Amino acid sequence: MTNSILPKKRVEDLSIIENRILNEDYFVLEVESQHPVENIVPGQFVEILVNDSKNTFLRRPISIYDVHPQRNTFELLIQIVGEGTQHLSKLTQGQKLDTIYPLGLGYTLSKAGSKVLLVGGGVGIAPLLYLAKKLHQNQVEVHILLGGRGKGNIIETERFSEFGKVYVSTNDGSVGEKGLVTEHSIMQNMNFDMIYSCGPDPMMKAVARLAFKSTIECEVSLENMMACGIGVCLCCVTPTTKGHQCVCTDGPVFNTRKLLWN
Amino acid sequence: MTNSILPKKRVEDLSIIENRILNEDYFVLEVESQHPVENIVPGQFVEILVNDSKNTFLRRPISIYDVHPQRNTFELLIQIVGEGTQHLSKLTQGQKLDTIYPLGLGYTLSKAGSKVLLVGGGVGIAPLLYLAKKLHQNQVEVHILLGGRGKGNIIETERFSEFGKVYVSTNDGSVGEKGLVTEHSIMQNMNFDMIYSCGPDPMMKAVARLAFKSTIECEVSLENMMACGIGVCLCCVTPTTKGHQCVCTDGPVFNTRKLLWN
Amino acid sequence: MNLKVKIGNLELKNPVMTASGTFGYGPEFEDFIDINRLGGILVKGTTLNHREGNAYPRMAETPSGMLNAVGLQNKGVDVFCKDIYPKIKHYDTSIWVNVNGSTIEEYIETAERINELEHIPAIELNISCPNVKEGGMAFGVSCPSAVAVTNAVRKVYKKTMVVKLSPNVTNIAEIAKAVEAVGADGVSLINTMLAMAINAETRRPVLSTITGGLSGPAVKPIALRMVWQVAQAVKIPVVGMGGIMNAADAIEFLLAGATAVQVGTANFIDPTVTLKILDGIEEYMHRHGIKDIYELIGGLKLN
Amino acid sequence: MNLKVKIGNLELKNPVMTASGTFGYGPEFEDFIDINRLGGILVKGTTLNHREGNAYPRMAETPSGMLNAVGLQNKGVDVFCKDIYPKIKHYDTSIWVNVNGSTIEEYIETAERINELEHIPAIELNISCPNVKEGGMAFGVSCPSAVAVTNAVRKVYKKTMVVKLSPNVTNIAEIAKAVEAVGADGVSLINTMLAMAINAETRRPVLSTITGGLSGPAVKPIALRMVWQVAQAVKIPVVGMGGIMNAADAIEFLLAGATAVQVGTANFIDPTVTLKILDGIEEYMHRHGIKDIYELIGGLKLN
Ligand SMILES: Cc1cc2nc3c(=O)[nH]c(=O)nc-3n(C[C@H](O)[C@H](O)[C@H](O)COP(=O)(O)OP(=O)(O)OC[C@H]3O[C@@H](n4cnc5c(N)ncnc54)[C@H](O)[C@@H]3O)c2cc1C
Ligand SMILES: Cc1cc2nc3c(=O)[nH]c(=O)nc-3n(C[C@H](O)[C@H](O)[C@H](O)COP(=O)(O)OP(=O)(O)OC[C@H]3O[C@@H](n4cnc5c(N)ncnc54)[C@H](O)[C@@H]3O)c2cc1C
Ligand SMILES: Cc1cc2nc3c(=O)[nH]c(=O)nc-3n(C[C@H](O)[C@H](O)[C@H](O)COP(=O)(O)O)c2cc1C
Ligand SMILES: Cc1cc2nc3c(=O)[nH]c(=O)nc-3n(C[C@H](O)[C@H](O)[C@H](O)COP(=O)(O)O)c2cc1C
Ligand code: FES
Ligand code: FES
Repeated sequence: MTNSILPKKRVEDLSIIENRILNEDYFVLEVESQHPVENIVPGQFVEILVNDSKNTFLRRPISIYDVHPQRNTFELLIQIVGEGTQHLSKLTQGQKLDTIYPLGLGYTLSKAGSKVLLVGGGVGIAPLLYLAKKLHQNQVEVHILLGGRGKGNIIETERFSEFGKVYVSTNDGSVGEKGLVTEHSIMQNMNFDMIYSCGPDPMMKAVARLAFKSTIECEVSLENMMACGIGVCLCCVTPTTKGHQCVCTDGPVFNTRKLLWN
Repeated sequence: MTNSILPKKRVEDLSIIENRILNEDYFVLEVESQHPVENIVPGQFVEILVNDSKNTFLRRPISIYDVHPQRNTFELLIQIVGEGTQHLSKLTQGQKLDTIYPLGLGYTLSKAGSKVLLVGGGVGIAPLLYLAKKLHQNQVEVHILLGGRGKGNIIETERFSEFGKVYVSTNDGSVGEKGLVTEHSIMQNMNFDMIYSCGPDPMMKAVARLAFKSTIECEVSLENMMACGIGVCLCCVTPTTKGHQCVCTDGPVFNTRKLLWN
Repeated sequence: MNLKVKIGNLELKNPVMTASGTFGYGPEFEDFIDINRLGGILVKGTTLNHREGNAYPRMAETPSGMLNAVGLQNKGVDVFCKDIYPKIKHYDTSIWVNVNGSTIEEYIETAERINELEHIPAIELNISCPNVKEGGMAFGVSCPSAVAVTNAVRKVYKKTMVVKLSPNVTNIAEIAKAVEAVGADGVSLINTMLAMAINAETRRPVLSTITGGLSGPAVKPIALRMVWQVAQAVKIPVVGMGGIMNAADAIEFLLAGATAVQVGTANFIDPTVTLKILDGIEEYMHRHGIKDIYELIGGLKLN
Repeated sequence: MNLKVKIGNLELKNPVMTASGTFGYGPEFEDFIDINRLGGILVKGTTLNHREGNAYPRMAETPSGMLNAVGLQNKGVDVFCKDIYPKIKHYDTSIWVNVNGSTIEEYIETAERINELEHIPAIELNISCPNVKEGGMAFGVSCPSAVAVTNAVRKVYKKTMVVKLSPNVTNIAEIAKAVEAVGADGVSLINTMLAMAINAETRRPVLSTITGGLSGPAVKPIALRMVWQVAQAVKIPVVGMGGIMNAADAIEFLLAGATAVQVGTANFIDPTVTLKILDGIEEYMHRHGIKDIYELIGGLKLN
């Protein structure tokens, strides 16, 4: 969504600095770049080639989780769901990650002094950490609601709490409030200037509905099946008020007003 | 060639006990089986599935290099020539090797008291070590001629010398006699009861011609492109006096009288 | 849980069969699996007379697949009846012979001999082999010739007759309908796709025959489309194959409309794969609460 | 070392082009490569009117390949001429437009507009898109309809015209000869193969359109065979494509008889791949002492 000049895209063999295993489902890869990473915008993503894996032909899109300009690295938070992510989970320090980055348009950063809510579901929290960090740096008051099925899906809350107040909700109530994110008490009093969200489609749609009712701007990051990630295959489209747009280059972040969600 | 009752074929995830790197081109994998290996016949081979490799779809045939019934392991001597063997070279102790074995008909073991010559070229020495061991156990007088392009291709001579007298020849003369194996001095006085060979086709053909001239029986192990290794795809055929025969099940060892060579 | 399927008058104990030319005659797999658990086996392509097949090299590995140019090497139908049949007739599974010919007369004569074998309940009429100079695929790429062979063999072959179709055509459904009209009890598809491999370094074709037949997972999406098209077009059962490597693949073919599936190239990668596929289908049915395999057959959901 | 090749009246600086629908309009790759080094680029399939394309999902990953069902999404030829052409006309490479239509009239009108663009020296007449309901592949699977479109467009389009053929046919060489006879300056092949993917768990087709087009290395052996067959059959240049991932693949197509090659799906895996292929061809020629690319074109050695 952002209109700032975006950093140049490149294909690079990034060095893996660390593979931090969070639990059996999630891990965080920190990778080092040979080029400046500070201009990466929250909400942008990378496309990773999974080497040494028989059944992954296309690259895998993964959000940029956090950026560390001082050591010129960035992090990726990944959930193991299939052969590609399974292979990535086994990578170790010193190995290379064949990556195209940074891709897509990121979130619009709110102005200093505003108060915003970030709503993440499952691994959809990934693009929100760097967003929270940037907003916090910009003097924005950040509230973060992290949702998941159960305890095992609520991860990295300490990282988020560096940049704002963290709320948790789980479907089974094993941690935080019980229920859907939209049922969380923080959602009952919608005095935010902006809502940012990323997670499963039904969750984002419910959040967008609530935001719409309260006439709050809402930006969501979509996940679509991508072949190229650079806007040329036209596979990753989503219907918008301007017709089919590519999630990889016109998004992944969209203002929900633009999406044909009721 | 042997008519003894062959061990049952099986698919098994063998455990890698050791990956011994000989030099940049060759390595030896020692693998442990859950089943008795002592009935494996010299000249038999295995078919290996190369996991985690994008461009190897079919299994790779590899000869059985040596067998250790005491610790129920066997060894494979492998030359790195392409993606499959490259991947295998990176395996380490404790990893698994998805293997179909033992396959094919092996060499005919000569009678005690006879005098035989084994001629191996390049990685073709692989099936000859276990053959030399078995012959030596059978009180056969074993002479072994190992040939290669240069010093780097002459490997494992000490292993062979446990079971017989070793001679070496290289094309560039960097070690042993200079020239082709058929030009080696031992080949000038052909007083053997049997010749066994494995190596590049032109080498085996030259050896077979010399053997034929001296009316010595000669068995060679052929290498053909294989899809199945178990005699069902009919891809690996070689023309014989009995028509097309499968290298994987009618061989890989053939008496050269049966082959339509010269 | 019902796994039984019917093709013509024939009942298979389950829909998992082996594909011709990839399973030998069966005994080659006795070390690996209990053959009697299979729904059926297709023996190697058989011709009237002994055939030496094509010259070596006959094989090339390709991305997620392989080319072959075997060219129907076999000892001829008489040797099959005399030497091979006695060794396999006791199998408690459905043994089909894949029948081939260079001329219609050869097809007829071969089918007549097979008709006499008590424990062979069906033939697969192969009008789609891309690796022989005469006959083979030539019969399978036009309706008139496909009809001619099918019609002629139908007159002499009294048991279940399935016609194996070529994927190297513009409209496979049309050919399926044509052979259905002249008495095929079923159609099986796909045979291999005509293809080619070149060695850039030597600047030569990899196969002695220049072109060969492509099989394996690479062709699966094409095979699945063809099975879907044919299943829409005909009333007789469809036997689906092409790149099936696991239970999920097999279920995809069933959903597209196949009554049974054949597993080919996968046998080379894992000689136990057929039973893993059978177990996987059962596990899937269990997990999804499916009582009868016929709930899966043609069960693709469209909105 | 000569890398220049001729197609019609047109000279390409080298035989490495990009395939339509996989390279956008060019600017998308400016971050990654120097576009001016390419032999040519094919812009996205263009139609007379704006097209929204098919509904999402439009893509499925398959073994060594992918399915797409984009359905010629584009803004129409007028937007191309007005908004896109000015941004790319300065490229120092040969820019071809891939022309599509639902009717012959639409093909004609689109080609007429493109004919007026000074810096577009050629069109690729796409009679082989499998992903549109009307027109598209329907034109490319029979000789009469292929001839009708080619003939009609030939009358209005004066520059180099290459016809893009469908692989979903029984005899591709026949169709190539037919379009050659009515004035095509070249043929390009293959477009994607009609195929299908099913999600066994949901029991639904993966694509919104049920079937889609298969591309990538999976189809390479089929594409290579077709290029070989067509190159034997016609005198006009053949542009080869289908699964080219590296220089060795490209050289195989040249040896089979292609005068130029197009790189498609590989651009998704590695946006710099086209220049790696170009460098690889040069390195190969150097290593083999080949002075002129024409020594490779059709240079397959048969005994
Ligand atoms: C812009 C974008 C950003 C993403 N960011 C992250 C992230 O930060 N962390 C993370 O863990 N995941 C992220 N994803 C999802 C991630 O791309 C998929 O989980 C991954 O590609 C699955 O690969 P695989 O080989 O493990 O699974 P596969 O075996 O390919 O698929 C397993 C399951 O995941 C589904 N799937 C596959 N690819 C996608 C896709 N592109 N989008 C949605 N579902 C898919 C399949 O339908 C299947 O059900 C993102 C996706 C997009 C489009
Ligand atoms: C019965 C038998 C026993 C063998 N024993 C051994 C052994 O003990 N040690 C060993 O190192 N190698 C052995 N080989 C050869 C070995 O199978 C090949 O080197 C291996 O398959 C190459 O795999 P790759 O993926 O590394 O190379 P690829 O990338 O597949 O091929 C690289 C090169 O090797 C050639 N090649 C590939 N497969 C074969 C094959 N089956 N036969 C001949 N050439 C081939 C290719 O044409 C190509 O030029 C044996 C082959 C056979 C048939
Ligand atoms: C080595 C080989 C030999 C084959 N021989 C025959 C044959 O004799 N008769 C026949 O109808 N099909 C033959 N086929 C085709 C297979 O039966 C099957 O149709 C094809 O391989 C597609 O299935 P798959 O991808 O599972 O292998 C052969 C295939 C291979 C790979
Ligand atoms: C996503 C996608 C979109 C495509 N769009 C077009 C198109 O608009 N016009 C066309 O002629 N071919 C189109 N094609 C086909 C390619 O140009 C090419 O013919 C085919 O993909 C085979 O080459 P490849 O295997 O290198 O991709 C498209 C292919 C893909 C994968
Ligand atoms: S993934 Fe190719 S256009 Fe978005
Ligand atoms: S490799 Fe299949 S028969 Fe020998």
